[in-house]
Amino acid sequence: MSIPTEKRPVLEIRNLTQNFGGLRAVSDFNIQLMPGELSGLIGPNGAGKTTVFNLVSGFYQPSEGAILIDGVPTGGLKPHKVTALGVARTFQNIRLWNEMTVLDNIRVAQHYRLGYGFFHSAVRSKRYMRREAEIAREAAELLDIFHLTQYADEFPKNLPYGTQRKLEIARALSIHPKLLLLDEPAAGLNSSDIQELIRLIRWIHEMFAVTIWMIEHQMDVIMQLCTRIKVIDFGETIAEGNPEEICNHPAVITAYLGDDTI
Amino acid sequence: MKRLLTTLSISCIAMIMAVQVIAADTIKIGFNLEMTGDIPKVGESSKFAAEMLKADINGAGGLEVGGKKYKLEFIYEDNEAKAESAVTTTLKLIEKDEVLAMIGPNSTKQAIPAGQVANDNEVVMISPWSTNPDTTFNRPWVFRAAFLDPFQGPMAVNFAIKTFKAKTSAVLYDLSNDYSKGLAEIFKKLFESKMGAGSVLAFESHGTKDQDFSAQLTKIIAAKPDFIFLPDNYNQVALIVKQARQLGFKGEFMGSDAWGSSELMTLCGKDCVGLHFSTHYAAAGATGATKEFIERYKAKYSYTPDDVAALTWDATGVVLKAIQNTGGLTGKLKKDRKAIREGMAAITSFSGITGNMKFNEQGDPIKCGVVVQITKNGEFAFNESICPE
Amino acid sequence: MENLVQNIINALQWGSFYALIALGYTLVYGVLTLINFAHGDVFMVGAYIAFFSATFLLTTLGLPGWIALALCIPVTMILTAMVGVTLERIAYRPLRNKGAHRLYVVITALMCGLILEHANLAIFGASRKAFPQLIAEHVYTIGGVTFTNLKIAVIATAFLAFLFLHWMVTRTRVGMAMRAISYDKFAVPLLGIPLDRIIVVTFILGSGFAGLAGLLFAMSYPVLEPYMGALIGWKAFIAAVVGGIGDIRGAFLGGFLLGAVEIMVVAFFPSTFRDLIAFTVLLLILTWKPTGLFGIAKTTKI
Amino acid sequence: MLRRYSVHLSLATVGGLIVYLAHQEYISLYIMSVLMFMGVNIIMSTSLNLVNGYMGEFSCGHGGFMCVGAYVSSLLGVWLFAGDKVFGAPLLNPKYTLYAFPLLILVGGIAAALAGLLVAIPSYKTRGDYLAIITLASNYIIISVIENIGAIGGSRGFMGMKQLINAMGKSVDLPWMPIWVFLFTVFCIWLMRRYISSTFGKGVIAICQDEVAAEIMSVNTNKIKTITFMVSSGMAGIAGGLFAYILGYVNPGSFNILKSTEVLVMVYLGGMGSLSGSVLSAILFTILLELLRPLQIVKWIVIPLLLIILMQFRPEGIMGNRELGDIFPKLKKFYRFK
Repeated sequence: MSIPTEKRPVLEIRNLTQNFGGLRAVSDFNIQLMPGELSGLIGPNGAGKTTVFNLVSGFYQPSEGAILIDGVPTGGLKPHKVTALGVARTFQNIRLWNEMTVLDNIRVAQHYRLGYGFFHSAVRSKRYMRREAEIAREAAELLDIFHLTQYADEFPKNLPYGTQRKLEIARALSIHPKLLLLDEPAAGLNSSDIQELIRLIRWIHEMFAVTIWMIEHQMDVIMQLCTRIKVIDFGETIAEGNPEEICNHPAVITAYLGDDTI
Repeated sequence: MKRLLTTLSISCIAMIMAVQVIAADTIKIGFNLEMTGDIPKVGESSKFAAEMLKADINGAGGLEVGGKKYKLEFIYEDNEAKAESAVTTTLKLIEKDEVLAMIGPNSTKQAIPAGQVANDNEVVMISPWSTNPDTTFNRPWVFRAAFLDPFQGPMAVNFAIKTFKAKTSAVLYDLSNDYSKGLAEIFKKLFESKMGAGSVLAFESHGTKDQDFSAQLTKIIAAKPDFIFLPDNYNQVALIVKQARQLGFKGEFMGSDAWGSSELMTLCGKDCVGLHFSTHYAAAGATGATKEFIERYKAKYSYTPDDVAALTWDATGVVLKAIQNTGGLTGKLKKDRKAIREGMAAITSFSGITGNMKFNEQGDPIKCGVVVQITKNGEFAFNESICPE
Repeated sequence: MENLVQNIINALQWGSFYALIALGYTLVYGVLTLINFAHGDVFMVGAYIAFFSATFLLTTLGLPGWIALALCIPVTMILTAMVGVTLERIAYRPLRNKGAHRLYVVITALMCGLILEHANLAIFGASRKAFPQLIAEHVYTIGGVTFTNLKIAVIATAFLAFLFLHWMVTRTRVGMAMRAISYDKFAVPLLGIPLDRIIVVTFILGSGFAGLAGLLFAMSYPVLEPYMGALIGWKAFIAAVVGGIGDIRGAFLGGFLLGAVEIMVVAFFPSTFRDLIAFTVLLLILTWKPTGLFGIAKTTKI
Repeated sequence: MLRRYSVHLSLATVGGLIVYLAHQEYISLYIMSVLMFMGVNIIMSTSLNLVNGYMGEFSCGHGGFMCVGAYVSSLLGVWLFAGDKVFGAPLLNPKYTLYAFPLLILVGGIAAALAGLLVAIPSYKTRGDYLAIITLASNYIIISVIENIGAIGGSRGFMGMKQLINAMGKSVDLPWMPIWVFLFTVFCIWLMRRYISSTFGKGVIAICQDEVAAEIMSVNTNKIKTITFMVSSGMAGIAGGLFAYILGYVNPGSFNILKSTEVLVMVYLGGMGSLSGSVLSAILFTILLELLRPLQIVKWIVIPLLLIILMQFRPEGIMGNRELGDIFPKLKKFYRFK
C-alpha cells in the first residue's frame, strides 16, 4: 500500500511564467490542486488558459517556474512522460484519431503502460498476448461504462459531436489519470448536450475519484461544477475563490465586460 | 472491383505464360540494349547498325551455314539501362526467344550481371562497348568487341607525351561512369610513372548528368596543365570543352573512344576542332569496308555512325562468323550454342570495320587502336595507329 | 582570390538556373501544396521549344540572331506555359476535384514528367540537339577572372524574374489572391476569388519561367536531350524546399545556395565528394531549420 | 483448426509448389527471375508503405537503404565465404554458406536499419516535404559514399556473390535464391503485419492522424518514429541484399532516385496504408513492366498513362487504405487482420 497522499497536492504550480518571443503568455502563475478537487480556470479569450494546460501537459517547457505532479517535477519531460505521471487531457477542438476505430482510440492511449516493445509485438510473446488481452478487456469495459460499446468499430469522424466529446473524455480517462485537464469540454455543444456533459463530469469525478481541472467559457458549467475557480487575464491571475466570490469580483467583471466606467 | 482484380490477375498470368512460336530456318540473335534510361543513344545506334547488317544479309538471301541459307531474325529488347532489367531481358532472350547468341548490353552496369546469366546458361554473349575487365573475366561464354582500358590508357599517355610534348596534365572524369573512372585512374597512374609523381596537376570528377563543370574547370585551369585528359561521353565533352574555352583555357584536350560520335561535332562545333582522341577507327579517310559502312549508315540514318554502331556491327559480324564456323546447325539449341562458343574461339582473325581482331582466352579482342584529330570539317582524321605489343 | 571570384561567378550562373526552376516549384506549391514533379520536364520541354523556334527563325526565316532571340523569348514562354496549363487541366485538376490525397496528385505529376520525357524520346529520337548560337559570345577577362556576356545575362535575368514575381505576388491583385489561397483554400472561393483561374495563372507563371530558364539553359549549355530536366528538376525542388517552399524569396535564395554549395565544394574539396558534402550540408540545414530558410514554422494550435 | 492455419498452409503450398516447379524446371529461369524481382519489389513497396502510408511521411529515398543492405550483405558474404581480389581467401568454409545466408541478409537489413537513423533522427523535428528532402539527401549521400570507396569498386560495382549461390547449391541441390526470396518476402510482410496490428504499432497510425494527440496520449512519438523508420529501411536493406544476390553484382547506380520513385509509384498505386494493396501493386507493376517490354520506348509512355488513368478512376489507389479482408469479407474467416 502506498503512503496516503491526502496532504500532497496532485498538481502544484509555482511561479509559472511563459514567454513567447517578447510576449508574456503566462506570468507568475501559482496553484495547488488537492486530490479530489474539481477546479476551474476561466478568463477572456487569449488570456493564456490553454497555454497553462499546455505547460502542465508538457507540450511547452516553462520559461520560469516549476510544475509538480504528485510531488514530481515535470521540468524537461516530454509530454508522453508527463502523461505517464498521471495527467490526461482533452482538447478545445476534439483531437481523436479519426480513421482508427473507437476501440483502437482507447487502446493506443495505453502506450504508457504497454510493457512490451517492437520485439514482443513481432514474436507475439506470452507477455504480448497477455498485455494485449488485458488492454482489449479494459478498453471494452471502459467503452461499456461510457455506453459507447455500440460504436466500438466505428470511426470517430462518423459519430455525433457530443459522442465524440464523450469519447475523448473516455480516452483521457483510460489512462487512469490522477489529474484530468478538460479544455473547454462544452464548446460546440447544444444546451441539452451541455446538461448531459455536466452530469457526465460530475459522475466521472465521483466514479473515478479523479482531480479535475477545467477551462470553460460556459459560465453555468463552471458554476455548477467547480468548487474553486481561478481567473486569469493577459497571463496574470486576477481572482481566485469559490463561484460566488468570482461572480461578484470587480476585477473579473472588468476583465469580461471591459472597463466601461464613464 | 472484385471482378476487375480477378480478371486482371488471371489475364496477366495467362499472358506471361504464353507459349512462344518457333520458326524454322531462321537464326535468332538477341540484342539486349539500352534504349531508354540514361543512354538511349547507345541503344539506338546499336539497333540501327544491327538493322543495317540484317537487311544486308537477308537481302542476300540469308546467312549460309554449312551449305544451308538461314534468314536472320534479330530480337531487340530494351533493358532500360537497369541492371535487374538486363538480367530478366537476358533470360527472356535465352529462354523465351531461344536466341542462339546475344549481343549487348553495352554499358558495364548492365553487361556484368547479364554476362553472368549468359555464362551460367551457356549462351554466347558479346558486349560491343563494355570496357570493364570483370565483364568477361573468367566467363568463357562472354566476349567483347571494344578494347580494354589498360590498352587505351597507355595510348593516350604515350601520344600526349610525344605529340603535345606535355610534362603535366589534368584529368576530368565522370565519377559514376565506371568506364570513365577506370580510364582516368589508369591514365593517372601511367602518366605519373612516366613524368614523375604529381605531374597530374588536377584529378577532378563530375556526375553523370551534370551540365555545369565550371567549378572543376576553374580548378583545373588554375593548375595550368599542359593538356586535359577527358575520358568522357561526347555529349559531356561538348559542354566541357565549350565551358573551358569560356573560362579562358586555350590548351589541348585529349579524349578517348567515347568521343567517337558524329554528334560530337554538331554539339561542340568549332571549339572542338583540332583536338585528338584515341578510338577504334578513323572515319575520315577510311577505306574499304569501313568507308562503305560509314557511307551507307550515313545515307540511311543521316548521321555518321559512332563507335557503338561500328562496334555493334563488328560484334554481330563476329557472332555470325562464329555461327558459320560451326559448319552447320542442328536445330538443337544447347548443342548449337555450344558449337557457336567453339566457333568464337576458333576465330583467328576477323577483319572488322574497327580493325582486325581476334580473341584472347578471356574473350577480349586483340586489336589496334588509332588516334584521330578533329578536322575543320568536323571529320575524324587518322593521326597515328597503335597496336598492342 | 581570383579563383574565389571566378567561382562566385560560376555559382551565380549555375544558381540562377536552380533559382528560376525553383521559382516555378514554389509558386505551384504555395497555391496548391502540390510538388509538381513534372516541372523539371516542363523545363526540358521549354528548352526544346526554344530549340525549334530558334532553328525555325534562324534557318527557315533567316533572321539575324538578336531578332530571333527577341522573338524566341516570348514564343518559348507562352508555349511552355501552355504545356504547364495543359498538364494542370487534364491531369491535376480532375484529380483534385475528386478530392484525392495530395500525394496522388504528386505521383500523377511524376507520371506526367515521365510521359514528357519519353514522348520526346519516341518522337525526336535519342540524338541530342545542338542549340544554335543566337548571339555572339564574348569572353571578358578582368584580373584573371573570366566571364561571358551570356553569363551576365543569365544572372541578370534570374534577378529580374525574381523581382517581377516578387512584385507580382506582393503588389498585384492576382498575387494577393495567390497568397490568400495558400493561407486558406476554403475561404478564398467564398470571397469571390475564382480559385481555378488563380491556379491557372500560377501554372502560367511557373511554367513560363521554366520556359525562360529552358531557353537560357539551352543557350548556356547547348546540348539538349530528353532527360536533361530530370536531375536539375529534382535539385531545384531540393533548393526550393531548403529555401522554405511556398516562399518566393526562399526559392530564389535556395537556388543560389544550392548552386553555391555545389560549386564551392568542388572548388575547395576533392570533387568526388561533391554530392556527399553538398547533401550533408543540406541535411544539416534542414535539421537545424526544420522548415527551411524562409519557411514559417507551422504552429500547431491546440 | 484447419481454418486457423489456412493462411500458413496455403503459403506453404504456394512456396513449395514454386520451389518444386523451379527445381523440376517447369518454370523457366526467365519467369523465375521476374518472380524474384517481384518479391524484392513487394518487400520494397510494403516497407515504404509503413512510412509513407501508415505514418504519413513522404520518404522518397528508399533506394538508398536498399543500397546499404545490398552492399553490406554482399561484402560480408563475399568476405566470409567466397573471397576475391579485395578480401583474399574466404574466412570460413563455403559449405556453411547455406546456414549463414539468412544471417547475411539480416545483417544487411540491420545495417540498413542503422542507416535509417539518418532520416529517423531529423524526423523528430522536421516533417512533411522538408523531411522528404532529407530522405532524398540521404539517398544521394549513401550512393556518394559508396562511389567514393574505391576498395569495394566504387562506381565499378562489386561482384562475387554468385559463388555463394553456387556453394549453397552444392550443399543441397535446390533453387536456393527463389526459396530465400519467397521466405524473406513472407517474413517481411508477416513482421510488418504483426507490428502494425499491435497496440504498440497502432501508435504509427496515431502519429499519422494526429501527432499532438498521440504524444499527449502517452505515445512516445520519437521512439515510434525511430522504430518505424528503422523497420522500414531495414526491410529495404533485406530487399537490397536479396536483389544483390539475385543479380550477383551490385552497382551504386542501381539504387538512385529512379529506383526510389519506382517504389513510390508502387506504394501510391496500391493505396496508402494498405499492406495488401502494396503487395498487389508490386505484383501488378512488375508484371506490367515485363509484359509491355516489347513496346520499348513507348512502354514508358504507356505505363505512366495507364497509371494516370487509373488514378483518375481510383484516386486513393487500388485498395485505398483497406486490406483484402475488407473487400472480400469472406476471407476474414480464414485470417484476421489484427
